[in-house]
Amino acid sequence: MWGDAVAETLLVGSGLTKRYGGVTALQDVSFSLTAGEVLGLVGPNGAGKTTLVDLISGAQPATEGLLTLRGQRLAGPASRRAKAGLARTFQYPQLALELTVAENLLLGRAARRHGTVWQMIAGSFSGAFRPYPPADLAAVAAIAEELGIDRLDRPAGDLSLGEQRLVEVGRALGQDPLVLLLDEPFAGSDAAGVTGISEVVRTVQRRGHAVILVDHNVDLVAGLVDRIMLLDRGQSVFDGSPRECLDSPQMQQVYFGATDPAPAAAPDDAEEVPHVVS
Amino acid sequence: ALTVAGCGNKAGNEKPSNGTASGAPIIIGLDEDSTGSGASYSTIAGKTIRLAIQDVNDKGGVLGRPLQLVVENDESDPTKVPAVLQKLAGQGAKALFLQSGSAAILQAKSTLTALGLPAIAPTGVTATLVAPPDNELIYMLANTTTDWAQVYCGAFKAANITKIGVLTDDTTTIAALDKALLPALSCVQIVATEKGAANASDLSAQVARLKNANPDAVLVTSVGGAFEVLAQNTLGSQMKGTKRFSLASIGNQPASWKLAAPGALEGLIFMGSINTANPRTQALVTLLKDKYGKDYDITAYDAQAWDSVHVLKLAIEKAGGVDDSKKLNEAIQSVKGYPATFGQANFTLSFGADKHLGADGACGLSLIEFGADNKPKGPWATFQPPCAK
Amino acid sequence: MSSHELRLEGLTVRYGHASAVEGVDIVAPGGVITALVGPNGAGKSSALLAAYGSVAATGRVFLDGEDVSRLKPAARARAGIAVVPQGRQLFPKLNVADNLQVMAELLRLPRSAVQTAIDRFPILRTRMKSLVGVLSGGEQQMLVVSRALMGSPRVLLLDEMMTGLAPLVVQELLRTVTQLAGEGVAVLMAEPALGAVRGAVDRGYVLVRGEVVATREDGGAALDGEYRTRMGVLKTAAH
Amino acid sequence: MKRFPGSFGLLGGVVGAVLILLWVGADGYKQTLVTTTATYALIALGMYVPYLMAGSLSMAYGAYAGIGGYAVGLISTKSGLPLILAWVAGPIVAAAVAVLLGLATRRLSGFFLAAVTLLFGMAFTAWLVDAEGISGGSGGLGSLRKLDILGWQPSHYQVVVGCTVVVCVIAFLLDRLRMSPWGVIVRTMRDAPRAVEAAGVRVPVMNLVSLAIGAAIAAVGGGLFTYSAGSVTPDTFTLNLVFLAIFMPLIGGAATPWGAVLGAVIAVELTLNFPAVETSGTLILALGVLVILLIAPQGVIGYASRLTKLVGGRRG
Amino acid sequence: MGQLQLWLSALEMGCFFGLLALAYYLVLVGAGFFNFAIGPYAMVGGLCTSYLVLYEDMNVWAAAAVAITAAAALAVVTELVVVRPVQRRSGGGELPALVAVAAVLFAIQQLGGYLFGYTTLPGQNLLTFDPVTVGDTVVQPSALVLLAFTVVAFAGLAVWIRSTRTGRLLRAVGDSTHAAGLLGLPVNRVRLIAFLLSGLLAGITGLLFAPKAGVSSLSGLSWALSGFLAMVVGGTGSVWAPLVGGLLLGAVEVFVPYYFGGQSHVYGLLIVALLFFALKPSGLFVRRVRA
Ligand SMILES: Nc1ncnc2c1ncn2[C@@H]1O[C@H](COP(=O)(O)OP(=O)(O)OP(=O)(O)O)[C@@H](O)[C@H]1O
Ligand SMILES: Nc1ncnc2c1ncn2[C@@H]1O[C@H](COP(=O)(O)OP(=O)(O)OP(=O)(O)O)[C@@H](O)[C@H]1O
Ligand SMILES: [Mg+2]
Ligand SMILES: [Mg+2]
Repeated sequence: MWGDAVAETLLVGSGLTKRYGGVTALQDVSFSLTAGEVLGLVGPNGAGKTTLVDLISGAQPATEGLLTLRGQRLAGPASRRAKAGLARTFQYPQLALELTVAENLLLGRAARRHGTVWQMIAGSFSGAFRPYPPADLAAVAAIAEELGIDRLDRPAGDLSLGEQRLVEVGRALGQDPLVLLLDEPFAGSDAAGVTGISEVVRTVQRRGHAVILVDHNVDLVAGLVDRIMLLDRGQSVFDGSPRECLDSPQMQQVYFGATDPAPAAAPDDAEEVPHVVS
Repeated sequence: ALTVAGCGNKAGNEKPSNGTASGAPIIIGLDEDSTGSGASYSTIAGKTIRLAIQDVNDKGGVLGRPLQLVVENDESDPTKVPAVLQKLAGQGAKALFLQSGSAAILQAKSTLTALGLPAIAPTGVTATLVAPPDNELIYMLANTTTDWAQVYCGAFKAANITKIGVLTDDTTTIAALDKALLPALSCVQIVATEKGAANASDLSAQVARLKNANPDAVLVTSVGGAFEVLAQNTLGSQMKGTKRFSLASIGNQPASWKLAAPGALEGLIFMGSINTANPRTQALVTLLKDKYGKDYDITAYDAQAWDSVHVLKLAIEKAGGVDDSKKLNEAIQSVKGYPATFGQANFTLSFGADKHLGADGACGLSLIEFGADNKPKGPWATFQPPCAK
Repeated sequence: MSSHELRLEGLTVRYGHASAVEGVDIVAPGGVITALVGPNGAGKSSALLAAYGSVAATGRVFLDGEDVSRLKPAARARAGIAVVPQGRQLFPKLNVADNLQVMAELLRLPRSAVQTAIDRFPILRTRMKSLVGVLSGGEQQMLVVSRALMGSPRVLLLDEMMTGLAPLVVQELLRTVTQLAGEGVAVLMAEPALGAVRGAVDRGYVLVRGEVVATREDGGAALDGEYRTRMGVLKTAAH
Repeated sequence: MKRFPGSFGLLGGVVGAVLILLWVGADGYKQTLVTTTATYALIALGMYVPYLMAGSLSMAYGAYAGIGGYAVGLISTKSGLPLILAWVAGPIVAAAVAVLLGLATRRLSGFFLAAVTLLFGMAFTAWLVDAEGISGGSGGLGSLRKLDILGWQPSHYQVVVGCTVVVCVIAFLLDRLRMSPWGVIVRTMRDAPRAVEAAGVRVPVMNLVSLAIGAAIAAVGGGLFTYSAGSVTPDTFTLNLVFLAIFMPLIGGAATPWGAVLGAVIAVELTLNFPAVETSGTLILALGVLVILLIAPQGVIGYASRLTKLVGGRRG
Repeated sequence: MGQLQLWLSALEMGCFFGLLALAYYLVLVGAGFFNFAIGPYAMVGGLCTSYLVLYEDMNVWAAAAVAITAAAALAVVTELVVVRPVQRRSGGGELPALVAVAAVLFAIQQLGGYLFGYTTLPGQNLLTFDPVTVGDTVVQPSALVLLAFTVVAFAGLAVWIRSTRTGRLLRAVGDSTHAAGLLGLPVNRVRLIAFLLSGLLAGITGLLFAPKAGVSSLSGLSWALSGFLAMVVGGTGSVWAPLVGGLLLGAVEVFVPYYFGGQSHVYGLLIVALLFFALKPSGLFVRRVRA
């Protein structure tokens, strides 16, 4: 509607808190994400980044806090939130190792068709009589192409860890999400993988959807995102543009180490890597 | 270690030979559970069936022809029964002995009808085995539960028992038996009925409930084996002084007496069928002792297996052969007044179109009491079933 | 101060029929940091694990000139080969201390070694009794690293050691590794892209589809440049 | 193969079925072997979706087969409805029971589920004995009517043929289901349930659906057995049968539903038709399973396809 | 109240279930694997002893030694000849090995029947002393011995698992066989120890429990199921979990029939299980980690 003029607010989280017994992993974190926005989430190890992704995606229930997606309250099990438009990757790949790469990619697509009980039941009949929906196969092929995944008929268990991460991203993309949550997708990726994943982020952004990107490769993150939120010990300590963030004292203090300046070759590296192979 | 333990329990399983009989053999099928859950009791009768057939063959066979046994094992698994019976029929069996768990025998009935072969369940105790549907071709020897009820009632009256508690196992065999027996015990009030798993390791809760109900006597109905002994052990220690009654199986399973705690069976009264005053029983005892040694304890299973073979022999002779199974079936139904090897001296078996249970009257039964050595010490002095004939 | 050396000769790793590493020769001398770079699936992890002995391989592995190819992983570990494997090769339902203790026992180290290893990262000390499976990804990686640095290794096999670690920690670790190398330890690190570690690397190999396609002795930047050109070339060649 | 998924298995299945039917001929014993095999195969196929695809081991299959059996028994003896309806009613009731049981155990997985469903199977048998009025009590139901489908009364041989057809059709459909997106979801649930949840499928609900499908198929098998054996009792489908059904897919090969069918054929062959008179069928089967698993841990089909790949690989 | 007898029964059953569950637990912790052949090992321990005493006139202790050795040997054979090769050949898949041990279960049961007969044999008492009388309840010697053994076995194994080198290795290997193998921990030896110990434990347990209700070749399956239930109820989070699970199950087996009537014991068990698992879907003790 008028979303063209004023970017629509997609995902809003307020007062998100997670405690495990005595450990507070996340403390009163709030954020908001507009359509077409990419939010970077950085912070030292154990800061609560994965926990935040878990709370948003519904992998774990929040101790306190509220989430809304397009103004609707976002709650309940992960599957319901996925149906509402969330997709995520896991910091450690969660693939079905005995299934082929193609089948793992297909999961993202397939789930869209089998979200409700009735679709599940209907799917069991249609699946028996008409196994392959051509549309899904085409979508999977396109995703594999975009990410540079080849030999789709290998069992996922035969892949190297870096390759598995890529498949994980492809699966999430297959869900065509409103909000894509990527938990350290660049960890262990080679240049081609970095290009592919960056491309994915851009694609989602182009569609007018949003991305939350968690990674320790700040240079890459800074090159891709519109905004960075810095988490430290479960709290949001900074939220602003990438440039501001990289220069901020908080960032220097909690992330790069107070004494060290930001790593030398930062920005040009971020630009450079994705272009190497393209 | 395992080889040291090599085994004596396979003895008696060898195939009967043709003996002195010549002629074309008459093939009889035996569906025996030799390795499954019914193996512990099925094999007792199976052994004696073989012995009886050997004996028949040694004495010239039937119509001059030897009886030849073909055996298959259904492991008391009802889903295997149809195939096993078909297989026996395929090997040329003209009549069958069903010596397996009662669920398996129940499952066999409709297959028998389909095959058209007559069959005897030598040691069957459940009336459902020979009740409709599909009962045209199946026979059983022992007394019905109705007869048992009569005997128990007489006993309860003689011993001044008005309230009993019942302890029962959870097998389908016993469920069927209880269904017929308990309502027929209208002479007493059943104050509690407790059930335990057939493979239970503990029955103290059930016994405690029985004790709370304060009955004059307890009747244990079970397929025997470990359950029965566990029940008697527990009753013996926790309800000392309460009279105990049981069905036939405890008497038929000498191996299980050893399971009982010292003196735990003392005073237990069971529905025996072996009466050493019966001259035919005496003859069988001699034969069995010759074969298996002095210490062999004869059981009703032995006698019933023996009689089954002889009833079948009679029927084949009457039918003049086995080629016409319908005729053979009718011949079985025409067996009347066969003097049985179990029961009292004048106890007989008769069959008919509507009488698939051989026993004539209650003379096949007698109440036997266990002694302090956990062995049957003899007829119970207080009451014995009247034997009219 | 002695300088150590790891040498792999004709190393080949096969999974079923597929070959992951095909007859590579790699030397990691002491005193410097040697890198093994290559795209995902090139066979870096396979080569490193084969050097440690935990995947079946043909070819020979020499530690300080001595053939250790016949030794089992435990024996190689005791001989001084330490590994930071890729992925979470931890025991999630054991606590932090026990995870280290298991390794200490494998290496026959005294109990104090566990304390030293825990002290390498302050976070680990505070989580000493936590089950490893509840730690964050980076915290787990710290544990893997400090487990590898237990005892006094002669050779360090570091498979994407910096994965999931924050820059602060990475800098700290690079300093440690450089220092160890300076003490004569042979360091072989596998990376799919040199990125942040580029400055620390002295020499290295480019591994593509299981084969070494280039060797550079003139520093990390040169190696990285070589790798990028190679990958660019490969990519265009494929088109 | 891509153009017509599942055709390879179907071809094998049909060829096998035809060979078996030719071998059987008019021999009553062999016919019974086939109906028994079909029963086992259907129960194993019933376990295929929830157990081998989704990884949830339910041990209540004796009960599901029993429901199918009692459907035949009850419709036959206590109603005038066409008997064929039993194969509609039985599977539906079995599926409904599976769903109810699944709801009660929805938070359970793996062996916890196995434990509870095991108890359910035992309770169901006890209930059949107790519910005299419905189930005919311990004696079960017998004297069943013969099928009469719009005036056509199939002969015993035709029933045997029908059994094999039903098994082949179900195995074929399951094979295609396995390869479909639906199958991908279900198979992913076993190793990566979190990924399935995150993709938008409610894992517990999907589990219920797969349990229901399995129960329905097993009920078809129970019905077939009851019809061809002519009676059903509370003890007809025992725990032993459930274990058999767990063995079968692994013997044949867990990678495809046809493995379950092949496993059933081998299991029946080993327990019933093995020429070792009077020995324990269970023992022979157990040893057979061990030998097969040691030689071919992927089952016979897995082994065969490895061999063909090897041979093909040499040639290629 | 006279309920002391019931509590005693519950305790005795509970100890038995708990010990079987502990045998499961050992293999589960050390090899990450449910070994259903635990029941048959226990059966061999009991049945072989009785057979040797009754039919071979052996001394009880000698017979017990033979039987326990046989049970332990069976456990070792299970690992060496069945589980390890099957797991290796199936690429570490869980299912084939599980099915293989189920087959082992049936094979041992049938072999037991073949060797020792299909009838139930009375259990043999290792120690014979006069039953102890407490009020109007009688405690059989066998129950006391079982109780004492339970205490010793659990306390011993708890210490062993928690604080010894091998115990720690055991936990590590069972937790992640892959990581253990990768690092070079002695996976095979540790697994063998786990199997051996569980076989010993099961053998002794079967032997000590047999006097209660006898033992037959088919006891294996039902014991395997009882131990499995106890294990599942307890959970896997602690060495004591099997004991707690066993005691709970023992109490249920005794008190459900007592309060709800012996007619309904199967239903009672099912309902209790449903309620219990609705509250504790992973048993009582769990070690929760992130997936
Ligand atoms: N267990 C396995 N079975 C079969 N193939 C495997 C297995 N592990 C790895 N491979 C294959 O071997 C090749 C090399 O894998 P490896 O893990 O050594 O790569 P890598 O260079 O470490 O990649 P990455 O950067 O992604 O970690 C890859 O093609 C991979 O698909
Ligand atoms: N189940 C749990 N029990 C106790 N503590 C937990 C649990 N889960 C997470 N934590 C703690 O919460 C904190 C936040 O963890 P989280 O995984 O969110 O960190 P992160 O920011 O993703 O770190 P990394 O960059 O290392 O992945 C960590 O210190 C972790 O140990
Ligand atoms: Mg994280
Ligand atoms: Mg790698």
